[in-house]
Formats: sequence, structure tokens, C-alpha cells
Amino acid sequence: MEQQGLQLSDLYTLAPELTLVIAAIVISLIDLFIPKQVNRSLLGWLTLASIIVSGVFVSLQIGPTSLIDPANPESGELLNLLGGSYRVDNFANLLKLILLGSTGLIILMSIGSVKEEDIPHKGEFYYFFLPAVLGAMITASSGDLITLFVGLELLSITSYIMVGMRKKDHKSNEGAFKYAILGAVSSATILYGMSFLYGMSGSTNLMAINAALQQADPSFSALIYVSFFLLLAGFGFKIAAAPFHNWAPDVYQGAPTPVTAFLAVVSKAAGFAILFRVMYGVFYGNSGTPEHPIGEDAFFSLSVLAAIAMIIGNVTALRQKNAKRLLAYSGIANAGYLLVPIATQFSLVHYTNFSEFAYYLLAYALMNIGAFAVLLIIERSTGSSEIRGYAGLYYRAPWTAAAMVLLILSLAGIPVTGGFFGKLFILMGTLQNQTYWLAAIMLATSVVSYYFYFSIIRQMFMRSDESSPIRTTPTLGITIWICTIGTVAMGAYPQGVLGWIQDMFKLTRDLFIG
Amino acid sequence: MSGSIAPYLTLGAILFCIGLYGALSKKNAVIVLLSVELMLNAVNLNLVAFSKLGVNPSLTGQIFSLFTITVAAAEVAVGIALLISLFRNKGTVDVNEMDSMKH
Amino acid sequence: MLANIPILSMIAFSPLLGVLVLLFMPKSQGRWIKVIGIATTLIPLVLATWLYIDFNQQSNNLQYGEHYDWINVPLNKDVPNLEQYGFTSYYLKFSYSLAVDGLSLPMVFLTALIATMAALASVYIKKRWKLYFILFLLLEVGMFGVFMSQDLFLFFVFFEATLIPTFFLVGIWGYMNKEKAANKFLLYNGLGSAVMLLAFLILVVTAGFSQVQDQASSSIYFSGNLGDIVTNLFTPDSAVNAGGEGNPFYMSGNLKWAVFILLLIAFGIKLPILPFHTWMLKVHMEAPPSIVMIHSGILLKMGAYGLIRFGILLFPAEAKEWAFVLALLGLINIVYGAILAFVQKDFKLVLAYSSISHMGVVLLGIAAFNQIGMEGAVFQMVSHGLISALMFLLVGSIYERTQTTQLDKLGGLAGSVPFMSGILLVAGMASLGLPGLSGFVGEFLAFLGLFGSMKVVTVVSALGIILAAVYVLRAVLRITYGPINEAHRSIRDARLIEAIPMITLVAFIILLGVYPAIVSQHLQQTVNGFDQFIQQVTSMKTGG
Amino acid sequence: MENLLNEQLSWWNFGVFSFWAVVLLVIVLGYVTYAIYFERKILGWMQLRHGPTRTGPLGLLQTVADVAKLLIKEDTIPRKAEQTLFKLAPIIMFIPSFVVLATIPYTSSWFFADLNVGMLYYAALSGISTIGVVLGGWASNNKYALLGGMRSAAQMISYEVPLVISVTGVIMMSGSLNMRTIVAAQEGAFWHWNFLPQIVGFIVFIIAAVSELNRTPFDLPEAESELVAGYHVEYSGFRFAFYMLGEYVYTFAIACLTTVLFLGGWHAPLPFLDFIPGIIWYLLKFTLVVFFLIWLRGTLPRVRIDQLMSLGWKVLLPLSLVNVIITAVVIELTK
Amino acid sequence: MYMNNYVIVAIFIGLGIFLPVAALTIGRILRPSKPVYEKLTTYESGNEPVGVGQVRFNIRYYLFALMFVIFDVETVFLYPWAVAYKQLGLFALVEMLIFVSLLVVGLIYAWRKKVLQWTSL
Repeated sequence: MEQQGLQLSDLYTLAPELTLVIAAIVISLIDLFIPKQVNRSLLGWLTLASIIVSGVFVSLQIGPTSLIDPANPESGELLNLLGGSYRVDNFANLLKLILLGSTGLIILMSIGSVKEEDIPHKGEFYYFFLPAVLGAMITASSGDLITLFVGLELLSITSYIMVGMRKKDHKSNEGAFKYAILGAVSSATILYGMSFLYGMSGSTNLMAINAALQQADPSFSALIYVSFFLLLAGFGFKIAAAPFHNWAPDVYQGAPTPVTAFLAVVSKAAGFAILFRVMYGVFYGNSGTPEHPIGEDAFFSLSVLAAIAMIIGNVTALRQKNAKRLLAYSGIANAGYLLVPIATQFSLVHYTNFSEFAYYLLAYALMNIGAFAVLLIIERSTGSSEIRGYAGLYYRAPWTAAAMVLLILSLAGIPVTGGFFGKLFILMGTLQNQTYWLAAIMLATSVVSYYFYFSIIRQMFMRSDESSPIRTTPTLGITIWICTIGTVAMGAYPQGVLGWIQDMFKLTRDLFIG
Repeated sequence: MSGSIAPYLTLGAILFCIGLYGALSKKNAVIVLLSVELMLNAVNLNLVAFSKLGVNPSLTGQIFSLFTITVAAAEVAVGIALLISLFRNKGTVDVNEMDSMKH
Repeated sequence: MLANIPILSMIAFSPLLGVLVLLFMPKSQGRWIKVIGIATTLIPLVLATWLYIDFNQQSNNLQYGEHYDWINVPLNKDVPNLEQYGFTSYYLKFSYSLAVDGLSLPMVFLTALIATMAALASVYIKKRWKLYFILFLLLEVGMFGVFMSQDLFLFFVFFEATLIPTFFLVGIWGYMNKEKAANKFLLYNGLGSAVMLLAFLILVVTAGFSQVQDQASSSIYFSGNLGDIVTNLFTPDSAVNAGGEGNPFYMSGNLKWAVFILLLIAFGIKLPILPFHTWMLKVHMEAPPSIVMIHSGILLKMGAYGLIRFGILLFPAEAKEWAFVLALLGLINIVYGAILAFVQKDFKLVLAYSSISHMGVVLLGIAAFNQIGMEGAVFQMVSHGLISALMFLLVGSIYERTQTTQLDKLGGLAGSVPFMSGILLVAGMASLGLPGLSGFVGEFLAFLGLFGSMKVVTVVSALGIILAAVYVLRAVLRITYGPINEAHRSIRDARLIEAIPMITLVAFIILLGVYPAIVSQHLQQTVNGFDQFIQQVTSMKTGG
Repeated sequence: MENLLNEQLSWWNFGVFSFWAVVLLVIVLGYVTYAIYFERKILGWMQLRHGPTRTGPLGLLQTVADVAKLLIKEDTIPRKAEQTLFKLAPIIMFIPSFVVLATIPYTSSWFFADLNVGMLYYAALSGISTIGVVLGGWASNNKYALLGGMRSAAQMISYEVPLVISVTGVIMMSGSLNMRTIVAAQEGAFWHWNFLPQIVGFIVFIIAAVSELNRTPFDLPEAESELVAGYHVEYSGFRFAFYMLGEYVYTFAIACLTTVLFLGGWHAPLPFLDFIPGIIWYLLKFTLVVFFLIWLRGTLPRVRIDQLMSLGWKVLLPLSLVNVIITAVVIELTK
Repeated sequence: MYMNNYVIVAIFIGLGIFLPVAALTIGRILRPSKPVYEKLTTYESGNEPVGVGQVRFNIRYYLFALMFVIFDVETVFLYPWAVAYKQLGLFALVEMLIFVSLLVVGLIYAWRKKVLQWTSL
């Protein structure tokens, strides 16, 4: 096997990842050696700083020429990192920006907001985000099954621990254990599917697998299906799409709220990143030939998965009384929405599904983190995450309530917000590809979602018990307003973000490897 | 080496199914963890078999299985740690009793 | 005279001035908040009146058009070998595009008028005036936008923009079951807008494209511009109509039908057409009087307006084929509404069902597919807007004094509140279609238009209208005459702030009744244009 | 052996392999018998007493008599014990101790399986014994046994880590996991043997190995004064014998492994001594290691459990890692 | 032949199983069996056994088990690297330094968290 070592010149390309690795180590050592009396918020700020540095490195690399080998830019040759197993293309860079941005906001909202008695190891609470987001970034960048798997597991295993961070709380323990077990089962399922892909191609490189599958013996098509459905089940779990969603509500409820936000946004985004890569790196292009019908069927299965997720997520959310569980189900439904652009393939008039996907993902990240930040305020003041806790929020903290209204409008997909345009672009994509049934389900379930999203608004405005003001911490306030303003800005001027994504992302270069 | 790959794959499938069944249906959390381990080992068996007898035999499969082993170890380590913490708080390892968050 | 200033934007967004001021008012200044709220609604009223006078009645074109690009997203740059398909790039364009014609203009004026009346009627609001007026003014912006938009997307945005304030207004200031009513309102209308969005987006991605040729490149725009869509839909050799399954822009006959039916459902919910009417009863029951005035007076009209603007004018062939179905739906609305209004014990419900009945008339007018029918439909919209606003204003004022709207608890109010009873009688007369009042004109024109094509339907509906006389008189007489409830003997008559909107509305009702030309002369050319257009395109063979 | 290994497998080959395996088993059993005898004798001399003298000439049959006693002794299984696991545990302890021997070469031509992953094979299999210990302790359903078992497991796994890492240096020097190749790489006089260049690794290895064997000074699992007898407190008769057997077979294996990895295997210490057959050198080195183990038992006191753990994790593990790094750097510099 | 080596391993395993089975079977024939109640009681230095034998034991055993799992598995990566080290370049050294230093960080972490201290818990 031809294996290519890492060159020193590649270090710059890997700077975002390396920053995180070094930061994780340094901050953990600092945590170990500074005395107990020192406020651990310091570590939170350091973590945030390292996230920002990493983000700066990513944004320095992102650009229309990002994949060109920096060693000899004239040649125009594509950068081949680690034998093609690591791809720093704009697909990855865009997702990394979203991942890092989301993590940064989540850390920002946790600083000074997490209660000491709740989480005994505050230092770890902060810097554990680093390996987790690193795993997510590796997943987004991987061009190889092994890299992909390692990144995914780095993310998953760190998440298990973060969910169980409230050591004394048995809900947290329970959620973490469930997550760990089911996560491990799903990892095993993914691996099992990958093992067949490897067996049929003799390689773990996505591009090589794609090429091998196209020439594979027709008698293998059953195995291809098996591996596809195993992968689908595993990834379905990671993105919490119904019917593989059962873990999500319990885990979300058990986890500390910032971690819940992390799971809902970053973990999910990473799962989608892989799904996108694998679907278009491995299975796309295998359609057309009668011996290998998997392509069409694969995308159709995704559509069905999306439909089920939208329906179950939104319908089950109707019954929830706990805001975290509600947001969990909302996340399941959103997984459905995000699956739609992946399931909607390219066609002549529809070549933009990545930008639709990335746009909605960004909107989803902003509105969800904002919502969780508001929930954190509620939890701090009432001590529980029941929806009842929102009662009279408008009279107790009018500005927070106003922000929450905007976030909810976005979640529900009401104009003019980022969430609305995200759904709108996705819808247009499906309609351009004439998948009317999926569009109809998407719209109908969105309407169902109005009910439970607005139940929070009802609490905030129509049920008032008291009017004693609620205090928010500055970090929470900043987080909420960054998210809200971002959401609204994405609604008011959607072409800004979308156009930029379109500028950065080049289909042939960033998705079809090589 | 010549030889058929079918027996390996069959064994792998059987192991995987037993593991999956165990992971989803057993009451004792420790057994659940063991079942997960069984699933991962089924994968390793597959990978190693493919690396020797697959369509294009290559070493990659064995490397992959090394990673799988490592990750499985980490996963189970975390699983056990969480289980201990749960056991300290609830005093049980019965999966059926983990139902404090139902709606 | 007004052509050089963005008069439509000024009308539509002038309420935002009030919002801005109110945002910085302290909550404690209750009185000033009310004053500013009411005063703000006067600005669009004045501007709308000016616009109404300035409008060129001789033209059937859109007037006072304003057009700015809003959303302009490059959809793709790197499709491999894009050139071989004849274009180099494509864009998604939604524009901020406003204009009015003879159909929108009366609606705009009605909105301005009723908004002011409702703002005056907000005296019944007892708490949180600041939030109330902010939401109220936002709602007004949305309503203006709906009637002015010339872009599908913009229309949708404004349509949704009316949804959220109404939800809050009903949910916070309503009566006992306010939350239930707000929910029901939200879900039904949300469903309506979702269906509408689906239909619109199908239109955008098929009929909404246009090709722009530069020197070297040619690009495709998808846009929601109504004009573009109309052009594409009715050009026989455009990609929408020509070309087969392989053409992504092609609209098959089935697809056209599907979109038409989606639009019918979407606006039918708002109108409301019969099976979708339950939400509207709840809102009429629970919402505060000023909001019911807006709701019944204008929001319902948005359904009818949308149905005409998009359902009928974009799919005239399909609509004409379904003329009988539309008529039948109208008939059902009329008869069902009338019968149920007759048996109600609550005055609010009587009015709610009568609204259903009256909106049926609009459907009938549309189903006639001729100029007279259409004129009748629009006239009915305006007239019902005025009448129902007046009615609910009265309901509010009566409830304010008696704390009930149950018919069997009311009675003999003529003795204690003669002024209000008088107004109630006038409103009742208008509602049952007494000649000389505005209700008569709309119904008469609608029936007249329909009679030529569907005689049986017309006759049966006319019988339904007679029922209206029965239930209106029953309710109105029950309230004004008969034995008086002792508790109501000493209630006081209308205050000045209540009397102003009552008198204004009555004045308009009478004005329209005796001088209908004040509306119809604006309407005539436009409706005539519609009629010609429908004749022309249905005779032309388009689509599959 | 080499030729047979390269032939096509046949019943004849199989028979030959089996025969030699049985021979090795017999040798090992004989070794165990007399290792115990010599241990007692040597300890006796060190403590100025005689050791066994009565059974047979010079007490040579003492261990044989002990085995016979164990064989006919009643085998009690406590009522509360987990019957199946209780019976299985000693066997689980014994099997890997014998199976690891398959990969050990004795001279350049006397060896059994010539595995190219020999060292890994050894490390992997020897770990299984821990399970036997823990199971035995747990299945006894006795507090002493359980504690002994747990301690033993903790100790074994703690020292397994430095043990396997300390070998890494040797592997780097020879570039192979194959035991024969490792010995071949130590060709030449004794300063070519690994124990000098790999002195850190060697020390770590020896200490960890002693601990792995649960021998003094690391015999805490069996600490009579604290735990009665450790994990096998409930065992008697031949089941107990298999625990003992397993432990002594491990001393055999570790002695072999030390010889092979660090002491140059069958190579003569100085080139002119080559005329003496390799097996003699091998046996000498082997005996030296065994003697060293017995010697330790005679001289050192037992450590405390916290000292034991600290030593393993805080000293040996970092040392072994340092050894890996030093070896790597030196190899890189001298290349 | 490659396979022959494993045949030998199999033979060793067979013998390893055979010996205890045979010995225990012979023992069963030879030895007496006179179980009485006292003889089958759990041994607790002559006292009546109290409670169950399988008590909850200290958490530290688990911690050591976890540590073992982590470090032992890392050696899986060290061994192949060590075998191939001479053929690899300087970069292999650097990579291994990174790897080992990560391990050391893990060890320091455990150390500072007092996991390695037997009496800490």
C-alpha cells in the first residue's frame, strides 16, 4: 500500500486541528496544576480563545483555491494529505466554521452560567468541548473510512463523558449510559457496514470504494445494499433521525444544558457531514446501471428516513412538557429537514443542495443555541427545564423573551428568519427535482410544529404568575443576542450567506474526490 | 492463501446478531457492554477476513481493525465508568430500571 | 401626482413610525400610548384616501408600481458543462414589488379605514396597551402588504406577517378560551399558508423563470414576480407549456390542476370555505372586539383577494372548469351559515355564521366568471368588511356594559341605550341586504352575474339570503326589544370614542348603498380587464 | 523442526508435533516438580536450615509426594460457590501458562511454533491468566478470596503495562516480534545481548515480571498474614494444584522469555566459547534466572499494596516509556 | 508452511486442556468424597460467615482496570511501530514522540487526579 507520510508543509493545512489538540492538552495541564481557588472560568475563556484561533486558521484557508497544494501553487495540483485520507476542501472548511462557531457560542454561554454544585469538574467541562469538536472536524474532513471512524468516535466518546458530567445526578448518569450503549451499538453498526465496503473494494478510501463499487461484480449488489442500510442505520442514530431517535430525548434531558446544545448542534452536524460525504463519495454515481441500482434506492431511502423523522419528531413533540425533550424532538424533526437536501440529488436545475444544507445547518445552529441559552436562563431561575418555567417570561425579562420569540419564529419557519429561508431553499430544491410528496410532508409537519413551538410563546406571554425580574449573566445575554441577530440577519439578507457558500463551494472539487 | 471467505462472514454475522440482540434485550448493563464488544469483534473478524480473502486483499483491513480495537476499548472504558457512576447513584445495573425520564 | 413618490410603501410602512415611538415610551404612559396608537393609524388612512382619489380609473393596469430587488441568490456557478444547456448561471430573485390596481385599491382603503376604527375601538382593551398597539400596528403593516404585493414571495411574507400579531392579539387580550382560539387560528392559518407556499414555490420553480441574455452569457432567473409568472404561464411556447417531461420547467396539466387546488385550499381556509371554517368561529368568539373587527373586516378578505388574484387569474382555465364547484361551495357556505346562524344563542356566533354566509356570496360572484359577478364579489368584500366591523364594534360595546353576549340574557336595550340600538338596527338592515345600504349592492351584483350561467344555484342561494333576514332580525330585535334584563337598565349609552367609529362606519355603509359608483368606478376597468384576460386565455390552448 | 514446519501438513507432521509437545509438557512438569524442590532447598540454605530431606534421597521425592497427596485429597467446593466457574477457574489459569511456551525457541533449531508475532502472542495469552485468578476469587464467594482475586488482578494488569512496553525497546533493536529473530539479532559476545543496551528496559522487565508472577516481594495476592491465602483460599486438592502449577509454569515461561529477549538466548557469552552447544548456554541462563527468582524470595520483604501500585504506575511505566524514547533516539542517531 | 505454526499452537492448547481434565478425572476416581455441612461452609477464619461473599468492592479496582485498558491498547500501536521503526524515517520518531507524550499527558492526568494513589479513595 502506498502510504505517504506527513510533511512539515502540511502542518499549516492542519493548523486548525493542531490548535485544538495543543489547546486541549495545555488547558488540561493548566487545570491540573493551578490551585483549586482559581476560578475555572479562566479555562472557559482559554477554551473559547483556542476555538477562535482554530476558526481563524480555517477562515484563512477557506477560499476558492483552498485545495490547491500550497507547496507549489502554480501546478494547480490538488493537495493530497495523508494519502487522500484527509481532505481540507471547502466542504470541510465550511462545515468546520459552523462547527467551531457553534462550539464557541456554546462555550460562551456556559462561562459563568454553569452552577458549581451541578458540575463538580468545571475545568473539564470547558475543555472537553475541544476534543469533541476536533472529532467533529476530523469527520467533516475525512476522505477515508478509518479517519472518518476515528473522528466520529472521538466526538462520540467525548460526548458520552460530557453528558455524564453531572456526576451526582442520576438522570445525567442514566442519559450518559444510554447514550454510550446505543452510541456504541450504532458505531458497531456503522463499522459493520464499512467492513463490507472495504471487503468489496479492498480499500478504505472513499473515492477508491466508489470506483470499485462501480466495477464490482453484479453478484455483490446484495452486499452493497446490506452495507448501505447498516451505514444508514448507524448514521441515522448519530443524527438522531427517526426511527433511530429514541435515545435523544433522554440524553438531552439528562445532559447539562450547554452539552445538550452541543449534541443538538455539533454532534448532529458532524453526523450530517459524514452522511453527506459517504452518500456522495460512495453511493452517488452508482446509479444508472441495471446491475447497480443502489444509487437511486439509496437516495430514496434517505427521503423516506427524512419523512419519518419529520413526522415522528414533530408529532411526538406535541406531547412534551419538558423544554429539553421538546427541543430534542424538534432536533429530530430538524434532522429530517436537513436530510431532505441530501436525499435530493443533483439535477440540471438543482445543483445546490450543499448550500441549501449548509445554510439551514447554520440557521439551525444559531436558533438552537439561542433557544438553549434561553433555556439555561430559565433553568437557572426555576431550577427545572419544564415548559412551565417559561411562564410570564415576557414580564420578567422582556428582552430575553423578545429574542426567544424571534428564535421560535425561526425554528417554526416563519418569515423573515434564517430558519424560514433555510426551509424555503430546501423546499425549492425538492420542488425543482419534483419530489412533491417530500415537500408536502415537510410543509405539513412544519405546521404541526407551530403548535409546540408556540406553546413556549403562550407560556411567555399568556401565563403570568409573577413579575419579579430574572437576571441573566452577560455571557448568556451576549450568546442569545448573537444568535438572534444572526438568525434575523440570515432572514433579512439570505443571499449574503448563501452567496458566500456558493462562492466557496465547488461541486466537482469539493464533493467528488479528485 | 486460498479459501472461502463465506465461513468467516457467516461467523461474523452470527456474532454481530448475537451482540445486537444482547445489547438491545439484556437487562444487566454489564452484559449489554459485553454484547457491544461482541458486535465490534464481529466487525474485526470481517475486516481481517476481508484483508486476507477479500476482492482486493490489502493490509488496510488489519490496520482498520487495530483502530477498531482501540476505539472499542475506549468506548467500553467510558461505558464502565458511566455505569459505575450510575451504580453509585442508583444502586442498580438493571437496564430496565433506567426509566427516570419517561413522558 | 403621486406617481413620483413611493406612496404604497409609505402607506404600508407608516404604522412602523408608531411602533418606533411606542417602543421608547414608558409603559406607565397608558393614555399617551393610546393616543399615539390611534393617531398612527390616521397616517395611512389619510394617505390611502389621497391614493384613492388620485387613482387613474381609466386604466386597468397596475399603478404606483415600486420595484426593488430584495433577495438575489446565485443558485449555482459550477455545474459541469453548464454552457451546453444554453445558460451559464442562474439566480433566485425575489423582489420587493408593490403596485395596486382596481382590485387592491378598495381593499387598501378598507384596511386603512377599519384599522382606524378598530384602533378607536381599542378602548375595550384593559391592559398592556404598549404591546397591544405595537402588535396592532404590525398587523396593519402586514395587511397593507398583502393587498399591494406583486411578488409571490413578498405576498407570502406579508400574509405570514399578519399571522403572528393576530396570534398574540387573540391570545393575550381575548376572552376565556383565548389560548385555544389563538392556537386554532395559528394552526389553520399556518396550514393555509403552508399550502400556499407549496403552490407558490411550484410556480416559482416552473413558471417563475426567465432568461436574461448578456453579451456573452445567458442566465436564468427564478423569480416570484407575478408579471413574469403570468407571462410565462400564458405564452404558448414557453417552457412551462411547451416541452415534455424532460423539461424541468414544464407544468403538466395535472400539475396545474394540483397547484390550482392547493391555492383554492390555501385561500379557502382563510375565506373560510366550509369544511375549514371552525377556526374562524373560535376567533370570533374569543378575540377582543377590535381584533374581531380587523379579523372579520379584513383578514377574511385576504382569502378572497388571494383567491381572485392567484387562484383565478393564474389558472383561469382550471377555475372556469370548476366554476360550478366554486358556486356550489359558495352555496353551501350561504345556506349552512344562514341555518346555523339562525339557531345560535350567542350573538357573536350569529355574526360569525353570518360571516360565513356572506363570504359565500363572494364565492358565487367569482364563480360567475363575468364582469358583473366579479364586481359583485369585490363589492361584497368591501361591504361585508364595513358591516361586520360595525357589528363587532357593537358587540364589544354591549359586552363591555352587560358582560354577556347571550341572546337570552339580553333584551330591551333600546330603552337604556337608544343610540347603540339604533346603530345596531342599521347594521342589521345592512347585513340582511336592505336596498339602499351597502350589503344589497354586492349580493345583487353577484346573483345577477351568476344567474346567467347557473340559474338553480342562484335561486337556491337567494333563498339562503332570505334566511339572513330571519336570523338577523331575530337576533337584533331580541337585543333591542323585548323584556329587559333588570341589571342592564342603568347602562350608559355610547361614549364619544365609541360613537365616532360607529357613525363613520354607518356613513360608509349608507354611502356605498346609495352611491356604489364610489367603489365600482375604480373597480370597473380592472375587472373588465380581468374578464377580457380570462376570455382570452381560456380560448387559447395552453398546457397539456 | 524447521523442515517439518515448512512441509505440507500431514498426519505424520501432526504426530511429530504432538509428540514433541507432549515431551515438552513432561519436561515442564518435571521442571515444576524440581523447581519447587530446589526452591525449598535453596530457601532452606539461605535461612540456614535443611529444607526437605526425608522423602527419598536428599528429599528428592518430596514434591512428588506432595502431588500425590493433592491428587488423593478430598476436593471440597463451598456450598455458596458458583459451581461451574469455581471448577473452571484453575483451568483457565493453567492453560495459557502452558500455551505461551509454544512460541519460545530453545536453540536455533529447537523450537516449536515459529510465529512472526511471537512476542505479541506471548503478551496476549499471558493476560488471560488474570481472568482465571479473578474468576477463582469471585466464584469462591468468600471475602478473602474475592479481595485476593481483585488485588491479584489489579497487580497483574498494572505490571502488564510496563512489561509489554519495556519489551518495545528490544523489538526496535531487532525489528521483529519473532523470538528467533530477536535472538538472532543478539548474535555475538555478551555485550551484544540486549540486557546491556537495553538496561533500563531489562530492569523494568525483570521487576514487572516478578510482579506478574506474584512472587516475593510482590506476592500480595497470597499474603497469608492479610488474606489467609488469597484467591485460592477455598481451593483444595488438584484444583489448588493447578493454580500452583500455573504459577510455576509461568516462572518457566518468564525465565525462557528473559533468556530469549535479553540474555541472548543460545548464544555463547564470548565467541570462543561457541564449541559448547547452544542448549547448554540456554539452560545456564535459564537456570540463572530461575535462581534469581528464588534468591529474591529468600531476601526481600513484601511491599505494601500502595507501594506496589505506585511503583508500577509512577516509576516503571514512565521508565519504560522513557526507554522507548531513548532507544528510538539512539537508533535514529546511529543510523 | 505458515499454517503449521498454528497447528502447533492448537496442539498446545489441546494439551493444556487435556492435562487438567485428565488429572481432575483421575483425581475424582482416587480421592474420597465425604461432604459434611461444616466442610462446605465458606471459610472465614473459623467464624460463622456473615453476609454474602460477593461484596461491593472498592472503586479503585475499576480505575486500575480502566487505566490498564487504555495503556495496554496503546501498546498495540507501539509494537507495529517498533517493528518497522528502522525502516521509517525521522518522522516516525516525531510521530511516536507525539503519541507517547499524549500517553504521558494521560498518565499525568491520572496522577494529578489521584487515580494512581491506592489510598486516595
